[in-house]
Amino acid sequence: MNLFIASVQRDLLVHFRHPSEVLNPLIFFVVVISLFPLGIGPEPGQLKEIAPGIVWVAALLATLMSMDSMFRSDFEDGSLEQVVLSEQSTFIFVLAKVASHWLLSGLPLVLLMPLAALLLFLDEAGIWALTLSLLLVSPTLSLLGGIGAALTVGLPRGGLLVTILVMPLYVPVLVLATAMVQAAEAGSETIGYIYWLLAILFGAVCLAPIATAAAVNVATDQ
Amino acid sequence: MNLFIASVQRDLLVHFRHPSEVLNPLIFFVVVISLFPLGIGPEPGQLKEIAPGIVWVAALLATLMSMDSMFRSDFEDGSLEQVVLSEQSTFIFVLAKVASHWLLSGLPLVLLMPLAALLLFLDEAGIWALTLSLLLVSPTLSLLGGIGAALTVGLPRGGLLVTILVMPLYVPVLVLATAMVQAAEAGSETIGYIYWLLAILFGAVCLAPIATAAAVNVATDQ
Amino acid sequence: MFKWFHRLGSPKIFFEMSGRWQVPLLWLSVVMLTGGAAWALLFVPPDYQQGNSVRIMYIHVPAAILAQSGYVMMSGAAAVFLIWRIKLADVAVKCIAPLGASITFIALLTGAIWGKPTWGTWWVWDARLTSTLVLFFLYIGVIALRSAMERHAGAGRACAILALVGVVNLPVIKFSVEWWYTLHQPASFSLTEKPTMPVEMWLPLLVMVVAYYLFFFAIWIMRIRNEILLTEKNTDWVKQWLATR
Amino acid sequence: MVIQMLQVRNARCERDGRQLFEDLSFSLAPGELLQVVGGNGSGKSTLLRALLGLYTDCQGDINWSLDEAPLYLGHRLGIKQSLTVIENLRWFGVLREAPVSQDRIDEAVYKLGLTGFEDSLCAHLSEGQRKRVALGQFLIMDNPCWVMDEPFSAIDADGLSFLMAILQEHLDVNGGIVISTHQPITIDRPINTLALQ
Amino acid sequence: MVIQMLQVRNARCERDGRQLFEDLSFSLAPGELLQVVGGNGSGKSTLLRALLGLYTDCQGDINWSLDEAPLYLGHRLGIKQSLTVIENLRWFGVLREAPVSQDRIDEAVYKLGLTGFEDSLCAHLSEGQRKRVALGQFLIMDNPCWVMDEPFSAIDADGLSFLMAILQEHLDVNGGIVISTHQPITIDRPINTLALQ
Ligand code: HEM
Ligand SMILES: Nc1ncnc2c1ncn2[C@@H]1O[C@H](COP(=O)(O)OP(=O)(O)OP(=O)(O)O)[C@@H](O)[C@H]1O
Ligand SMILES: Nc1ncnc2c1ncn2[C@@H]1O[C@H](COP(=O)(O)OP(=O)(O)OP(=O)(O)O)[C@@H](O)[C@H]1O
Ligand SMILES: [Mg+2]
Ligand SMILES: [Mg+2]
Repeated sequence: MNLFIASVQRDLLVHFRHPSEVLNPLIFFVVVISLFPLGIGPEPGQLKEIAPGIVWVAALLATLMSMDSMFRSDFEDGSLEQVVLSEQSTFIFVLAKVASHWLLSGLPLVLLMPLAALLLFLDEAGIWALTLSLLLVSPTLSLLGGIGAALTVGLPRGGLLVTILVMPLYVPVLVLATAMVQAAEAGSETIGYIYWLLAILFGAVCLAPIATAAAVNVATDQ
Repeated sequence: MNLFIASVQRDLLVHFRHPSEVLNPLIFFVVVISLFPLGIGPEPGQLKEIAPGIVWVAALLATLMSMDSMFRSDFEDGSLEQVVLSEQSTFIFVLAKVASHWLLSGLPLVLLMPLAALLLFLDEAGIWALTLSLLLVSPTLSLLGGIGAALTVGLPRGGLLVTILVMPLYVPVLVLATAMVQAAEAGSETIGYIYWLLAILFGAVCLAPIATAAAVNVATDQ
Repeated sequence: MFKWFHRLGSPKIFFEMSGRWQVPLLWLSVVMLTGGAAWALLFVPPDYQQGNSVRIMYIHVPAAILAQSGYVMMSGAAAVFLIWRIKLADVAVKCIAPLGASITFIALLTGAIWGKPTWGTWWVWDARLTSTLVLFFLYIGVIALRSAMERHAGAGRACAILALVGVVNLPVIKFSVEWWYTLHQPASFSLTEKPTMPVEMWLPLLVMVVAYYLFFFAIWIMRIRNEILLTEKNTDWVKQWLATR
Repeated sequence: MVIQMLQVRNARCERDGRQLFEDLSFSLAPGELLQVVGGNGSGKSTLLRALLGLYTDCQGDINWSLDEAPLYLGHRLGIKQSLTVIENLRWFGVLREAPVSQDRIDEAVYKLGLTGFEDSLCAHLSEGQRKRVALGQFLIMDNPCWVMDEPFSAIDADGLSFLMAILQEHLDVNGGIVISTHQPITIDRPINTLALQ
Repeated sequence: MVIQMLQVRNARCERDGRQLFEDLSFSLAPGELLQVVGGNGSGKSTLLRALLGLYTDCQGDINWSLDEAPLYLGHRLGIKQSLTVIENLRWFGVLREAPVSQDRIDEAVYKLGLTGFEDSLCAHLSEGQRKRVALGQFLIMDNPCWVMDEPFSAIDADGLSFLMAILQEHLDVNGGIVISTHQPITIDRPINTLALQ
């Protein structure tokens, strides 16, 4: 537990050394979102229809872009092998890494979501459903992404590979989340979706770090 | 000139050592494209309408994802400072780097484009315009992206920052390219756009490497 | 001429000279701002079409104009820094970027507020709006790069390069976006043509534009002076100057 | 009979089709220093990592009998560039669940010759200073066994004699050391050497 | 009067608010070796980089009079992990526009003790072997001036005596060398030392 707290603290410290790093995922998110109208054409009606999709994809990409760095710097400077050596639970360490990743790239997106949705002309029900779904889903994204990040940490350029490995894992969550938003926009019940997303989150918390810890052990074996 | 050829050869060699690296941008591209129908909903009519935008954004993101690594490994292992020291033109070296980046991540996308467009129910005129526009634009994307990559190469995690720096530079090309595709789909003349894109490409070839070379010099100064 | 230029490039001389200008500049701009605002709010007749919402113009238009010339000034300073390596020019770039971003943000915000009553929506993906948004991103890029490179010796040069690249790109953006816009949007609310305004609307606007510029310069100079004090805090002249306070 | 800290029997390792070592048997008792010597590429680092379980592609029996895992300094130093000297030292303590007092850290910083750099980011240190930070882990914790892979490289002459002194001290309190180095070790103690190749 | 390869006047450098060196004036003539000595963090690497123009935040006059830029070995070795030994050596040749024959490369590989590793990726070499590859640039090219930042670290005893021999050889053909190291240099020639701090 000590390790968990200290590790999250350490990651936050490293990030807040460059305060811009904290804002970067947000700016990235806004920039990507404003890119879509440029690519698709500026008609408000059309934009509104596909807005949940756009916002989702942008959030996903922001998460993925920062995913590769979850273990990379620790691997390259040798911190990761020190952790493996220390006989402390790698599970806890991995969980801490995921937690700080979420704090630094998931949570800010959740907070920014309402603004982003406004830019794309979404209405109120949609905005709340979107924000709630992102809140439920983003920890899962970090947890699953961690597996990919740990698997590719020893490779020279992991970025794209992480995406490829992790994307199939993201599909069910993405499908559920957009279905939930569409249900909310149509005015129907969303509680079922919420339970499902919570169940997936719970499963991911219990299982994903096991896989990630195993991958970390493989990465340092060289 | 010798440096140009040798440098491109070297980059290709490094990449083909891990053949998966060559496929990664392609797989990423396909994964992102197939993600949209999941996020947006699968109605063919709607998809077809926004298809050029989606394909464009996916191509852009694939380019951006690989952008950060353009100079990073050379910086970290000290190759970059050897280049700066060598009294050979950094301009040529930078141009070679951009060229190999394009060969490895731009060109494959151009070749894959027709397939991707089919996936999204685009019609023939659209497909050709899309492929042509990507062919004209992707070198510009690599050239402009190089500036961002060189500016951020000394920083611990460049990925997101590169996107933020480079995206505003991408706007004109993106706008022109999608306008061109829409013009082609509407059956109108596209030659004006082609000239424009060529002119921008030409300007970028002449100017962007100057900025990139200057940024490389800044990065190695430490 | 060049000698004078170099002299002004010395932080100490700039600090002394700007010390004399700073206060009058600030006062003049504040007086003009309040005067212009009072004129615009109280005395200008409401527009026959837009009613009172037209008064936002007196905040919006000067901000929009200044947003663009701010970027030009920033890249001018960046060029001076890259070519002559005058440290003060770097300080100027550093100090103007957040100012420029703020004024651009004001232009975006007031535009959006104005858009609601006149166009019925906060935002459209129109040519001018889009290019202003991109301008905002360009400023943000310079700020983000600066703060990411905080402790790097090369931060100044890197930001200068980026600022210059941005200024080359700016006209291209305007042009392309305008073209794109004219292809897709009906020209119902074109901003490109200058409205034929009566003099009593036009004159206060001029006052406001000048006031904005003066205020902008005043703040810019103040920020530069602060920065100089921080970076030169170990020099004798700063210690002397502080002692006289 | 002394209880050995480490007992290795018939270790054998092959890498990239080249035999690095074979039939290697040795042991480490408390108070002993084992120096692994050999030319570049003879397999010293590989052996040390194999001992620690950081490289598992070796055959043979490796048995530790320790309460606390050994401390390790490898070619990758394990310090973070964007943390300060103090923060890095604290992190070593957290990893080993060792309660490290501020006094002990201050003392270590002083001994390492890093006074004045306590709050410098490690990215802003020189090569040798960074190495010194990594060596700090041996000063702030009391684990009985040390595994050191070329601890002397990049260290200046003063640092060298200081390092010899702390090696000696550690042996004096019955610690065990496995070390690989290209430079001679000048301590007042018998040195076991294990030559590779 | 000899024409100096390098002439430095009143070099001064400050980093992070600390004065590293001041009023440094020296020169390097053909056939001379200048050894920069000083403790960890005294500014040796900074000085060498400043000489080469890789660090520009120093004051003072630095004048080279050379036809070919000096060769440099720094803390960052400048070799690519995913290229083989031979490919890396060739790349050094390309960078310096030096026509390097296959024979010369083979000879260098042999001298460096890397026979059998010609086609190994540098990622699969040991620390010392990688350093040897980087040292290879001095064997395959004839640039008159060498700037070496701690070339001996990670190198074994055999490698050390070989390095001394090539330093000597280079001086014999009127080359100039600026070198920083913590280990003594044992050559048959007068050594100029420049002590920092
Ligand atoms: C977020 C929304 C908006 C943005 C980003 C924006 C941006 C701009 C820009 C960049 C300019 C050009 C300044 C120059 O001449 O250099 C401008 C001028 C102007 N804007 Fe806006 N604008 C917005 C909304 C509006 C709205 C809603 C109106 C009123 C219907 C409006 C009316 C004007 C007028 C009258 C001018 C002066 C035109 C001229 O003198 O050339 N703007 N705006
Ligand atoms: N990137 C940097 N940013 C800020 N300060 C630095 C940086 N690199 C080094 N320094 C500072 O400059 C000083 C000199 O560093 P330098 O690397 O030149 O030392 P050195 O003599 O080569 O030491 P060593 O023997 O350890 O290699 C150090 O005190 C260090 O704190
Ligand atoms: N990651 C790797 N993959 C494949 N082979 C490797 C790898 N690392 C090292 N080797 C091979 O294993 C051998 C031993 O390497 P090791 O690093 O153990 O040598 P060392 O004795 O520590 O050398 P040095 O004195 O240079 O540090 C080398 O010949 C090298 O080619
Ligand atoms: Mg080794
Ligand atoms: Mg050094």
